[in-house]
Amino acid sequence: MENNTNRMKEQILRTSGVNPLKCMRCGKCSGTCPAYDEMEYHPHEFVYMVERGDIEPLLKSESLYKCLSCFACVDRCPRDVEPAKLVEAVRLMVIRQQGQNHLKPDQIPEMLDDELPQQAIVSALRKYAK
Amino acid sequence: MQRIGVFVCHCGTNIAGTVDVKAVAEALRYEPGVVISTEYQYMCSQAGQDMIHEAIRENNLTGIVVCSCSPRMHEATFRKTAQSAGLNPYMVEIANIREQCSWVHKDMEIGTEKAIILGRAAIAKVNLNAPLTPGETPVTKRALVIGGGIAGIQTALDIADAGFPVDIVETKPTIGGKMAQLDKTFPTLDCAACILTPKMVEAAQHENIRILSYSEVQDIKGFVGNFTVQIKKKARYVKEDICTGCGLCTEKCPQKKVPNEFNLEMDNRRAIYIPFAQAVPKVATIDPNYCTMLKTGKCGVCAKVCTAKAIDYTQKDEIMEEKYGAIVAATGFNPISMKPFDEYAYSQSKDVITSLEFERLMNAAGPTGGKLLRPSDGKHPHTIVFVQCVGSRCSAHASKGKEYCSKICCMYTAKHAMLTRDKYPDTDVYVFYIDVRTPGKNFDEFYRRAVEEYGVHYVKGMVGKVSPEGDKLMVQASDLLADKQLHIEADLVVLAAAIEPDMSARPLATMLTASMDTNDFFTEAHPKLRPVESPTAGVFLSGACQGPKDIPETVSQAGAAAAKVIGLLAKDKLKGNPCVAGSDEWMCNGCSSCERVCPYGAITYVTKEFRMPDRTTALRRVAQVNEAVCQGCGACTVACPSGAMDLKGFASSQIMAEVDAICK
Amino acid sequence: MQMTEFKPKIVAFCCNWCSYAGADLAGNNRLNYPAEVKIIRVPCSCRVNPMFILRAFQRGADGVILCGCHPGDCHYTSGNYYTRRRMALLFSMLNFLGIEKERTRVEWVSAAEGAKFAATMNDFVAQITALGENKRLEDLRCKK
Amino acid sequence: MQKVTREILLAKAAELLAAGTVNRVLGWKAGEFTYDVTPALFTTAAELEKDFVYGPFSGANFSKYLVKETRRDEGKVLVFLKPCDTYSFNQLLTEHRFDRERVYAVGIPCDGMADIQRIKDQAGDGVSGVECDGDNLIVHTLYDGDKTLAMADCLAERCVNCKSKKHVAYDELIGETGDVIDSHRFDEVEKLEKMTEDERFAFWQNELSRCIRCNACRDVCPACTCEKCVFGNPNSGVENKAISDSFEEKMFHVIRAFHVAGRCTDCGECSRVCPQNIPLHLLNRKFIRDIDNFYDEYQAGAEVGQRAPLVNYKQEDLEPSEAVERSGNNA
Repeated sequence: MENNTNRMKEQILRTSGVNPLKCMRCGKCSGTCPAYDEMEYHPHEFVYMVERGDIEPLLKSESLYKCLSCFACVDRCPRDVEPAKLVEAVRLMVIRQQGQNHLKPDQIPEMLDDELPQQAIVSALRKYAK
Repeated sequence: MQRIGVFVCHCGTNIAGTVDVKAVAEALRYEPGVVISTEYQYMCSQAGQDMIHEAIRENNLTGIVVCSCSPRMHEATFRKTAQSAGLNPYMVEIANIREQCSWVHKDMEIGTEKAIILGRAAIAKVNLNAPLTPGETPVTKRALVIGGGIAGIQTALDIADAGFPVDIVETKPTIGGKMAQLDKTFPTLDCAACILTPKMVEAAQHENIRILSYSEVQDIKGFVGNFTVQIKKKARYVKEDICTGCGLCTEKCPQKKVPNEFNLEMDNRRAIYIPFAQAVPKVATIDPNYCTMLKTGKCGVCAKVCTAKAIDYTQKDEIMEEKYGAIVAATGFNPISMKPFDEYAYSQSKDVITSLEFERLMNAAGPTGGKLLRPSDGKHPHTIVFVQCVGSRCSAHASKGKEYCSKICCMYTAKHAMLTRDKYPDTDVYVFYIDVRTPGKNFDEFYRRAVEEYGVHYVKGMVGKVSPEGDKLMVQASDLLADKQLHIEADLVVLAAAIEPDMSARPLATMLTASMDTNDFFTEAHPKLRPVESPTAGVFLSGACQGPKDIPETVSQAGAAAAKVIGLLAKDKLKGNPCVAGSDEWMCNGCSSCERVCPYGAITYVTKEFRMPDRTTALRRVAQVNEAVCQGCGACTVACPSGAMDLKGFASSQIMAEVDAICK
Repeated sequence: MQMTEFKPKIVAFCCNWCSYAGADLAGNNRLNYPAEVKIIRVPCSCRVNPMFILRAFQRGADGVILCGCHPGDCHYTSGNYYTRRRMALLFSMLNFLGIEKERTRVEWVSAAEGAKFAATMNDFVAQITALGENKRLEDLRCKK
Repeated sequence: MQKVTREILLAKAAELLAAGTVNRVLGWKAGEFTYDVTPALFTTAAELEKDFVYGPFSGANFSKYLVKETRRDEGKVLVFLKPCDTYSFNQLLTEHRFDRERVYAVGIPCDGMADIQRIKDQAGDGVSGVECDGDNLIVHTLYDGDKTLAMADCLAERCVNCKSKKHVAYDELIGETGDVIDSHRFDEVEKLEKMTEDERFAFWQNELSRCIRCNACRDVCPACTCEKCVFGNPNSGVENKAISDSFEEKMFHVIRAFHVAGRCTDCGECSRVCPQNIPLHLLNRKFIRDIDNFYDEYQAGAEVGQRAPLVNYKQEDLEPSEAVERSGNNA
């Protein structure tokens, strides 16, 4: 079990290229995040939880899909930690564990609604249509 | 032939553990020139030194070799011992058998063998040593302080009080620096002007201090005790000695639209101006970029109204050359530019300000007369958000900001928050912090008072975004302890901008050949033991040019720098390093190769008459070394093709003797 | 038959301000390196005359290494820049005469790089040991 | 192009002596054989008329003589300088080795000088005289009668690979000055570089082992003007006046080449005078080529006051560890 957690952490760190130890826990990422209220785990918590190896709850959390990948946290982080890349890496891990069940591009139009921000569509394509 | 004594140290077991010291002493006894060879537990102890002392006396030794720890450790000790026994201190050589032998080798046999070889090399060198006497250079008993802020003023006052003349060079029209712009000072909340301006006046009136305001250092030559400095006195178009500082011209000048840098451009001044009421020297200065008379030749109002006839439009920059024995860098700091921090809307809204701008808004002499009013509409702000660490503590890889903690922001932000709540209890004050760092006497108590007595809302978290909406500023921030994102409608946002060394510091460091770190702070000679000295002899550091500092620290460092300067200036002569280059005139070609590689300009040429081997006389150009300037690097000795140039203490013959001994 | 193990003679010139202090630091940290290395202290790497290096080879050295402050950090501001040019040209010339280029080396070692000093010396000694005895720049009269 | 002849030079020397511009002349004088021409000092027109020679063997570079000559007397000395000599002349001025005010330099064009060894190789032994006839040399031999050789086949190596026909210093010019030549002078160096370490070692072992330490290379070299040479100085620690070990051949030649590195103008005098025909100029050319490769292209003596590459540096200079590779030496 311990090994599995470590392995997942390693994989996330490797795919994201992020070093969570650089974080000084200022919370600017969460202060900056436009999707903060939608999220169960906020950007700074993502960083902290990955650092601690607390990956399981993140994998199960809806927060993964609330992140817009707007990269505001990456841009503003004073320590160059890049939280959004971590979120992305956790997301990728989920997708990989799911196998080949992701959306096809032609499934997307019917799911769209007018309220949906443009940016979300673009990042959704990036997220789901690999 | 030398009479050499060899002294092998056990250093407890540090050496004796891996090196058979008795065998070393025995082996070295039969080296050429050696008359006595012995070992002892601790050569550097009093008993050990006494032993060396006695041995020198009894055996009429002309040189000694101590096989012990690194010469960087105890060379000075053993030189003193030798001197006390009447031996020239430069007849001592150290064989480093600890750091470079016993500590890096494990095998006794190998260690012993190497120790013997190292000892042999040192003996070979001593055989060729010659007594050396350090040259002496006189000290110019006068100091230059570069920068007229609190650091420079305090250093100058302390040096002047000790009886040495001091010049302060300040690039602005007045001394006072950043402290003159502050309102109150933490943690006692006394007014900055009330404690600073008396010092400025004291400096101005001190018989040993000369203030060169509106001046810049242009060039520095020379070395410790003997610097020659070129100072440019910029034309202020006002005769400094005649102007009474009445200020009439500054009221009558028709050019009213000059951004006032003293108030951080939050209001305007005239083209002729005195930065602030307590300026020292209290003399008007014409800003040539805005003066209509200087630009177009038409106006002359100030000259007309000046009863003292102090205005002189024809003034030119003046270069003066002065000599000093010591130089103190006190160039201070500036807040970094907030322009790259777009998320805080600094460039979009006038109501997002830096802490220094906030100081001016709170200051009775500031643009609002001390009333806290918003720069945009002059209204009283009801909700104020302070953001700490803006641009401080950033990653080296981040696109903006500084890596270090600016140190002073936590305290001044607490001060601002407290003062705001004190003056305007109806204001809501939020402080967003990453950590509150308050190590300092009465500092944490001060911060706690802000929270507990003044009701400042301290929020652990960071502001992510500030967006102007109507006349409000929408602040979006995290509250990490509540695990919430906050949205605050603020009237004013104050950014605690990181501080950086003044721009003038790097060119100054180049002129001084002083070293700097990657952030352009001056490097100290030793971070713990020599914190106010630069590695360049005769150059001292005072205040924030060495690193971020608050006022109490700056003042104590200023005093420390002054003490070091006084210690230097109190000497009549400086003893130099006797291991300097020397040229054999008979062999010198006068080719200038040595001169070209000398980093100190220590080599000059004279043309002298020589009686040549063929009995003719000839005029020859030959090199001469200024021993006071030479630092003994030896670059010239290799550049010299004829071998005329050699280095005392590290002569070619000595080094080759060591090579031979090692390779034997 | 057992051959006696080849023990190279290595002369290391170290500048007083950086590399000699770096060697001291290696000692302080008890970082081992071969005893074949013998250090000669010079004020600055620019004090090292090519003649000293040839002299060492003449007297039987198998390798000569010169250590100084990193370029830009010279205590005398520019000494090691001259060293760099002199040694670049000298080493190229020695190699032009057919002397093995591995026998000479320049390393920049700061006062803080005790570990680098020890590692450099370990590496250099290994390199010279592999190369074998200096035959091409020897003076037979100086051999025992 | 005007051909320089003995008569033209004699006339010029006589004119300058008569006018009092100079009071002595550095020139060439015949030795025992026609091909062994030696430098000499002349003070009168009569002396000149008697002994002055100029021909295919007047190759000596007089620049170095000026160091001692300008110290001797108040008056000016006349010196004839071929293009390659003018580089040495400038280099010595850069190093403050003589007083320019005491020299009157006349630049003379040069089509190259002959190498007696090459003549002997073609004409056989017993060469008793050589005469110039247009583009040919008439070689008198003791055993074989006269032979005619093309001058082009008898040129000294340094003239075959002449780097410049341009005079970089003179007070007066006879004829016209030429241009800097894009020569092939580094070909031989390159060939050596391409050899293996072992081959190079064998090559130099063979060459340098012939050295008899006559010091002619040093004594003729216009860069070797030291008041006292380190090899002749008992206090230098490297004194050696005769070679007794193969090491010392290398020591002497490496140090000598190093001492003149960046100062050597590649005049080729060292190889010209070597009685053992050791190609010493290749050592100097190697340094020149490395300097050009490692740093900026540099021609010593091109201008007075240049900063020589070894008393100069750039922060981005190459590391000694990269030197061998960059120099083109094969490992």
